[in-house]
This record gives sequence, C-alpha cells and structure tokens, in this order.
Amino acid sequence: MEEGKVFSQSVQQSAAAYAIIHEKFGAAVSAFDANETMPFFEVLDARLWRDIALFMRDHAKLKFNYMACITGMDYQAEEKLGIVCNLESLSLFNHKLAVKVKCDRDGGFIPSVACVWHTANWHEREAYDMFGMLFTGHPDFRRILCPDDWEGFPLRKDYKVQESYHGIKVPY
Amino acid sequence: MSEYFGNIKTGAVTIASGMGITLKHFFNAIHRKGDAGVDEAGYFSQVDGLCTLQYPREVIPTPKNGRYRLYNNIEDCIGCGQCDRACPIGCIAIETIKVAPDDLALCGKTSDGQQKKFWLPVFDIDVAKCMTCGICTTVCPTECLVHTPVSDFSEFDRSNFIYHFGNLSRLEAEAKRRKNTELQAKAQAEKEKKAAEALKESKA
Amino acid sequence: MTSTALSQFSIPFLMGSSLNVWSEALAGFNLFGLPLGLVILAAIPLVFIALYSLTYGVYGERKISAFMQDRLGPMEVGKWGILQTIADILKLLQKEDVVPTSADKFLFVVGPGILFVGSFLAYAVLPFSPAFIGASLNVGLFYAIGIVALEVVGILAAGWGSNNKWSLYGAVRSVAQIVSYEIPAAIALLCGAMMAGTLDMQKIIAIQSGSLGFAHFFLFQNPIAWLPFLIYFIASLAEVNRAPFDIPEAESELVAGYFTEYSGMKFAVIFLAEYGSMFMVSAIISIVFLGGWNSPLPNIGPIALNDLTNGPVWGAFWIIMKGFFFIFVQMWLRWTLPRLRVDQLMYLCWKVLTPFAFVSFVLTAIWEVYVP
Amino acid sequence: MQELDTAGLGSIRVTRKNDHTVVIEKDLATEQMVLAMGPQHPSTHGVLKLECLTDGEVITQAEPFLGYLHRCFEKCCENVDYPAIVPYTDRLDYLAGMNSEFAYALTVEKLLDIEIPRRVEFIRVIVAELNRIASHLVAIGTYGIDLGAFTPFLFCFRDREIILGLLEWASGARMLYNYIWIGGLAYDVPSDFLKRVGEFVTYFRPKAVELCNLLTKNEIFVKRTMGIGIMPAEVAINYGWSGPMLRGSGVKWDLRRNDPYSVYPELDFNVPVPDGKLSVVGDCLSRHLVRAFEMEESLKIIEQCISKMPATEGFNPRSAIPKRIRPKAGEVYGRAENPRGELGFYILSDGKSTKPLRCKARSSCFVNLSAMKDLSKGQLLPDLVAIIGSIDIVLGEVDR
Repeated sequence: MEEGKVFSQSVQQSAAAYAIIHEKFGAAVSAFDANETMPFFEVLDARLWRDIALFMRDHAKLKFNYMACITGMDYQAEEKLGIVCNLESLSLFNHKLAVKVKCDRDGGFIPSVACVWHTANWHEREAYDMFGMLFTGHPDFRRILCPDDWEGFPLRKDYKVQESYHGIKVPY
Repeated sequence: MSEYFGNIKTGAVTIASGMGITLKHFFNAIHRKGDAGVDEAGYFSQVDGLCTLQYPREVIPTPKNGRYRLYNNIEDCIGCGQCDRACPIGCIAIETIKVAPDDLALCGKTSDGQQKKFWLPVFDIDVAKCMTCGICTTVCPTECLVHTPVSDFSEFDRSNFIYHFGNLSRLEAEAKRRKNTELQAKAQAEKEKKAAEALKESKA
Repeated sequence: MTSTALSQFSIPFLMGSSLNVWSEALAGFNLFGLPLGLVILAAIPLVFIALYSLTYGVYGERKISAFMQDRLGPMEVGKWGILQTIADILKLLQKEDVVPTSADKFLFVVGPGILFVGSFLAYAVLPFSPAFIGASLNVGLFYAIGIVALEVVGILAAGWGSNNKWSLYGAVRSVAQIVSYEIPAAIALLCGAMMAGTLDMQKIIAIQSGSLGFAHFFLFQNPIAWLPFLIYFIASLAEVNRAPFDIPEAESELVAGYFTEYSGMKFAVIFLAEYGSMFMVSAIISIVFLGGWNSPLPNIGPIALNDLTNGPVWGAFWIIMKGFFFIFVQMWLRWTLPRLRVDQLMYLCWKVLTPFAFVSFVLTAIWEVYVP
Repeated sequence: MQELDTAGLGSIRVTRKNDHTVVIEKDLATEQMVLAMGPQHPSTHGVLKLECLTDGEVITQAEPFLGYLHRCFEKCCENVDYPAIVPYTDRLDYLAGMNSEFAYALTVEKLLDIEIPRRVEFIRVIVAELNRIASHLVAIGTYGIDLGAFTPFLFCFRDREIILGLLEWASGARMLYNYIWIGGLAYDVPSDFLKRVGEFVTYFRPKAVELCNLLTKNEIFVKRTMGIGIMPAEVAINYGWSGPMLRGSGVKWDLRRNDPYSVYPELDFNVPVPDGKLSVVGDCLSRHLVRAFEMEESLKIIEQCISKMPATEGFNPRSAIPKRIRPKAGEVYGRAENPRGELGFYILSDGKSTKPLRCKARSSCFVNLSAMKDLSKGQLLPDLVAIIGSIDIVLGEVDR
C-alpha cells in the first residue's frame, strides 16, 4: 500500500486479508491492487489456485465462505483468458476480496474450485461455455447455457457467429 | 396420542377458517369493483368486489403517460437521426435528402420556428422489434417522436408492424435527389473552373 | 319405470297439494291407450341428469369458483355465459380425436367408456321421488357402493392405455386412492343402513319421512350420526377424485394425470363422468343421512308444511336440491384447499377415517340396540 | 439355499427350512424410469428441464438443464452503451424490473462516483420495494398453485395489479420500466403518487393477513411444505444462496442491511429469519414465511420513505445524469438485494469507449437453482414440485 491515500474501511479489511495470503503464498500471489471499487489480487501461478482457495476458505482469520460469482474474461491484448472471483466472508469478518486467475488462450487450464465452493460448479461451466478455458477436476464439465454441439465460444472478442445450426439460420 | 388429535384439530380449524374466507368472497360477489384507473383520486374508495374487466367492451385504464404505441409528428421532425443512433435495437430507419438552398421556404419550419434542412422520404419504425424503452423519445430534440398510451396495436400481418412516417412519395423523392445531384454537379464544375483559373493565374 | 312401482308407492303420497294434483292428472293421461303421462313423468329426472351433469354442473363450477376468487367467470357466450358449456362441448366435438400411436388402442378407447358408464350406473338405483326409481332393488345401497369401484378399472385402462409416464403415475395413484377410500365410505354407509334396517333405498327414505320433517332424518335421529356423515363425505370426495384429493389428475405435478393424452370427445366424456359421479355421491349422502325426497319442513300445528311439500314431483325437487347443496360444498372445498400428497392421503384414510368409522359403527350399533 | 435363475432380473433365493417351511427372498432389480420434467411443464416456473431418475414415486436424482431462455445478455451489453443497457436489465428478472435496474444503476454510479439527489434515492427505494412486494406476490401465488390451492393465486394477482398500475403511472410501463437511469430517474413521480401509495399500503395490510390465513396457516399447506427440502446454513452459504433462500436457512444476511446502499441505512426495518417455532429452519415453509414477512417489512419501508421524502420544488430527475456516460478505466462489482437474492453486476470499462468492455450479471436464481441436484435426492415427486416452488426461480434471470 504505497501511497498514503486513506482508503475506506472495507478496502483496509481486504488489504489485511491479502497480507495473510501474501505471507503464506509469497511469490505465487501478485501485489494487492487497492482500488476503491473492487480491491483484488492476481494468482500468478494458476496451478496453486485451488490451494489458495482452500486456504482462504478455511483460515481462521480469513473464512471466505461465500463466493459471489466467477466472471470469465477475455484479455485479448495479453492473448489470455481469465476468471475474476468475488469472494466474501459472510456474517464472520464481513470482508470482501476479488481474485484473478489467468490462463493462455488456447487449451489453457485453471484448476476447478467446485470442490471448495459449490457455487463455482455452475459458474465454471458457464465460463467454459462462454470463453472456452478448461477447468481441471470439475465434477460434471460440459456446456450449461448453449447447446452441447455449439461451435465456438460466444463471448470471446474474436467470435464469429456460425452460419447455421442444424439448418437454422443463426445470424439475426 | 395427543399429537394425533392435535393434528386433526388444527387441520379442522385451519380448513374451516380458509373456507370462511372463500365463502365471504362468494357472498361478496354481488358487487363489481369500478374500472377507475390508479391515477384517479377515488381508486381506493371503490367497493371491494369482482375485479374482472371484460376487455374488449370495458377498456383497461392506462395513465396518460403510458409508453405504448410510437407516433412521430413528421412535420416537426428535422431528420437529425439522434433517435436512430440512440435506439439499442436499431429498429428506426431514416433516409434524408438535403434540401436545395432555393426551396428552403418550401420545406417549411418546425412548430417552434426551427428551419428544416432535410426532406424525409423514409422514416420507418419496426414496432415488432421495438421494446418501448422510450430512449428515442428522450433524445429527440424537437420531441416529435412520442409514445401514445394506446396499448392495443396488434396486427394480423407482420409487415403492418413497420410504421411509415415519411412524408415524401417516391416520385417526389426521385425529383429531389435528381435536383441535388445536378446542384452538386454544377458546384463541382464551378469548383474545377475556379481551380483551373487559379492554376492559370499561378502559371501566368 | 314400471307402472307397478308407481302404484306401489305413489298412491299414499298423491293426496294433498296442487303439485300432486297436477302430477296425478299427468299420470292418468293416456293417448290411444299408451300411458304417455307416465313416460313424461319418468323423463323429467332423466332430462335433469343429462341437463345437469352434462352442462350446468360444469357451468356452476366455473361460476362458483369465479365468485370465490373475485372473478366474473364466463360471460361471453350467452347472457351470463350460460351457453358456455354447450360451446365447450361443441368445441370438443369438432376437435380431432387423437389416439397416440404408441398407445394401446383398445384400452385407450375403452377407458373413458368404462369411466362414464361406471359413474352413471349408480343412477339406476337412486330414488328420485317416491314415484320414480330406476330399479327398486332391495340391495340398492350395496349396489351403489359396489358400482363405484368400476371407475377404478376405467381410470387404470385410460392411464395405462395412453402409454405416457404422467398418465401411468396418475392411474396408479388413483387405484390406490379409490380402492382404499371405499372402506371408510362403506362402513359409514353401513351405519346409515343399520339405522334404517334395510338396504333398499326407497325404504331407507320412507323410514325417514314423517310430519316433523328434518327431525326424522337419520342425521338427527342418532347423536353419533354426524360422525359417519362426515366420514362418508370426506371419503366420497376421495372416491370421485375431488378437492384436496385430486391427486390422480394433479394439474401442477402430473400435467393432467390419467387423461393427459385425451382430447376431443373422449376428454369430454371423462370430464362429465366426474360431474356425474359428483352428483351421484351427493345424492347417496343425502338419501342415507338427510332423508332423500322427504321435505325438511316440519308440520307446525295448523300449517301442514310437511304434507304440502311432499309428493312425487316435490320429492324430485328436494333430492336434487340436497344434491346441489353437497355439490356446492365439494366445489367450495376445491377452491379453498391445497392438494394432499399420496402418502398423507393414505395416512388420512387408514389412520384417521377408518378407525373413526369403526368407532361410529360400534356406537350406532349400541344406540340401535339399547335405545328403543 | 438355492439360487434361481431370473435371466438378469435380480435374484430369487429359496431356502428350505427343516420344518418344511420355504423362505423365498426376492429383490428384483426394478429399472429406474427417466422422467423428463421438461421445459414445458406446469410447475417449473418457466422453461427449465429437470431430468429425474425416478424409482416409483421417489426421485433418486434430478438434473436441471438450462439455456432454453438464453438471450446473450452479456454479449448485447458489449455492443450497447451504458444508458441503453438499462432496458436490458429489466428483462433479466422480469418480475422485479425496478430492482434489477436499481442494482445496475448503483454499479455504474460507483464507477462514475457522481452525487445523486436525495429525492431520487427515496423514489428509487419506494418503487423498488413496491416491485419487491409484487414479485413476492407472484412467488406466493404460484407456490399455492403448485400445491393445488388456486384461490390465493387470484387474490395475489388482484393486489399485484394495483402495484403494476402504480408503477405504470410513475414510469409509463407495467413490467419493463427503464425508469431508474444511471445518475437519476427518467421522470419525476406524478403529483399525488405518494398519497396513492400511502392509500395502497393501508389497503394491502388486511389483504396480506387474509392471504396468510387462507394459505400460510392452512394445515394441508403446512403439511406439504414443512420439513421438505431442508438446507442447513453452512451448506446454503457454500452454495452461494442469497436472499429469502439464505434467510430461510437461518442466516441473517440482507444486503440492504449488511452491505447498505442508497438510503437504506436511514430506514429501520428488521430482517425476518425463521426461528424454528413455525417451521423447521431451512425447509420450504420457512422460505415461504420469509417472503410473507418480508412483504410486511417492505410496507414499513415504503411508509418511512413517504414521510422522509424531500419536497419537489426545483427538482429535475435528470439533473445528476452526465451528458456522455464514459466511466474511468477500472472494474467494479456492485450488487443489490433483489426479491430473489443478490443481483450483482461486474463491469469492466476501459475508460475510452461509452460501451462496457465486459458486463456480467451475477443472477440469484442461477445460483439458488444450482443446489437443486442435491436438494432433490430421495424426495417424492410432489415434494420436488414443492421445492422448485420454494426456490422461486425466474428463468429469465437463470439463463440471462
């Protein structure tokens, strides 16, 4: 927390939580970005994401037991796909934190946290459905919103709509 | 054992109270609630009773600012295209022809005195796609595009959903376009002549 | 209707009020030696059955449910939507009669038939008035209880025949429900039969007639009689799949239960069989416990209300009015209560109704034997 | 002991005892029927397909299939600029249009950090709470129909019609309003709108009590819902449940109270949580009770807002709305308490364009429904209908 700018109370709580994580995982975790609207940090080594998640949920002073949502992201500039997870500790410490995990664009892997938070089950399926990043160790990994034999991943920036689906003209 | 009889007792009591309510409504069915709209003062002083409105004969009250059928008062429309750009769905199609300088008077002014600079041969709104969000009516500078509280505008044929507000027939539009192209050609010729003279002077 | 039936029972009741004079004159009316009057007299209840159960039962249910829910109900066809049911029947008539390809054709067609016949067979034994009874069996009540079970065969045939998972659920549920609710129903009616001492419907009603009107009805004769009355009413609801027990055709779970695949006239047949059996069950309860065609009005000194309002045509009026009252209560229950689950239904039958039915049976027996 | 051959239909064991009694043990393998409670079914509250493996009436597994109402909300948001997304957020949870707009407007206002006039805040709370009551009325009404009680549904929709009339009078549309804009409102409320809302509150209180007597207290309704679909508190949190579902499981968590936004901190209302007296904590009945009591709380909130409403002189609902909404580069996750739970928006903006780079809607029904697979194990078919009714899903928000 370089500048002396005074941050709101919630950001300070998130910073405290980040400190505990940083102290345990050190290099695998990027610097804490203390912006007002959504304080977050990035997991640099994606393979450790599941351990970090378990640590965040079970640590006595963290207790992030509520995952609000996982948002799939397409970072076209860096040629990467990624997810943004909003985590929160309900009715215990009341602090919030966001975590970003990135993987490369084609055939990228992110370890699934469906075993840590049940919410992640469907959110990860939706992220795969829309962006195409694979989640290893997901209990029931298939598309959730689009039909199973849909070509391409709709929310990618370079997505071209397929001409027809089972003979039905798709472009509107 | 007491739980067994307690079960039967609460069952009987609650069923009886439920039946009491429905019977009260049954005997209250001789009154019909009036068809006042919510915006009228006496709405809540109406008698409680059957509240069905028989739709085709009794009209369903809609407030004056209801956002339903779109209407464009084309005389006031200056053809700026703001509504077309603002519409999230893009269901408005406008074609404008620039008014030639000499028949500005013919084109006329809008109701608040603004001089209109475009003819509007085509102003189509595809009401089937429109989601009545009302954004076009808020961005319209002359407020000629408004929502009217007419909520029932169903059609038998899909093509009737495209409302044509353009006020030029095809022939007039052709005439105007030809005139514009001639004007442009003349202006073009003059510009070349002037450029050629300028060139000659610079050479001489 | 046999002329012996008329002579055997109507003579003592033909005396008295103008209505009786009118019906007696009609009875005596002969055309070229053909007893036309008797035919007309017999036609009245039959026309009533067709008119009621085919049209105005359905219209009544839609209007009553509308008034209970602050709605108008059908208003478009006819003055207050009176012709609505006729319009429905015409619509159903001209609908294509779809038989699903994978359905078992014979069962699919036979199901509604058995269902319709099963519910209308019991009308044969219902005494509509002292002068008119289809077949005056001396085991009328026993026949009525037995014939209701025929509906189960119809529902099972319809459910299994349409080869649809939802109908299978509906049919299997309805078998369990109707068969198990026969027992408390039969025992409750047995209490009534015990009070009357006979199973013949005409005699049961004749015993309940008297100048004090409603005081003679079995419901008021015996202090415990309200218990079998209540048990039979609840059990009869379950037998005709009505109100809290409409589990076989639970709209919200099984789409439409055993008649999911039916459309057109077959659907109309099933639908009207339900209304037919609704009236039949209400008629039985009013016969056994509320003195069928006897008028409830007592004779108060000089004003002989009871005698004034008794007689063959009055009798038909009274039994139909009592039937309509119970049909109103059935409809009233339907539009108030949610639906029971299948296991709760079984709990209610075996753990609540049947024990209470046995208790009431014993108490009625004690009452009949020891109290003169 | 002798094993009879049954050609793969299970085993029949015949044992002969010495006193010639014969014991036959049969456990025939009954096949499990796959029942598609398909997208077209009276009690799935929309186009949800539940593929149930049923063993007789008992359901061994019910797998939800989604996507029948997927309208690519997030792809549309990337091609339309900020104010034009507001009408799309109505169509997420079409039974609570105002609340969805409120959540979206809050999120973008966090990015813009502009100051909203107090009167706008109070009007927003009033219309949002009115919409909450309307949404709960639909939830309670359809829950009654799922269990077979038709009349409460009609009473609920008669009262909801009045609320729709009020919102139509304020915004111009009955269900999809486009009324709460980013930074203000589309129009000010008509002159005696507040008086009429006050009259509605006094009109609706006895009606809610009557509805409670007719449905909630009915013994058959209680028997059908008590002790069914029980979800303990920690598992509910782990599933990410929010709103009446989470409170039904005994967790006192309401975003209006725990993560306050707009003027909610100034209003006092309590958060109803079941205490196990009327119902088992975490079952279908307690979720229903939370919704019924929440309507009463919303009425209290509306009354307080009417009394605290600043005057209207010189008030322009669009005063705080910037000309071109072009938020600074950054990302935000804002959320609000919708009738069905937490509706959150994650918005990423690159600071240059007027269109969001990414706009994700975290829908409450999508998350509440994800617990369906485990909640329905071993339940009866009618109970499955009761559980779906208590989760109160709107497929517009599930599929987005």
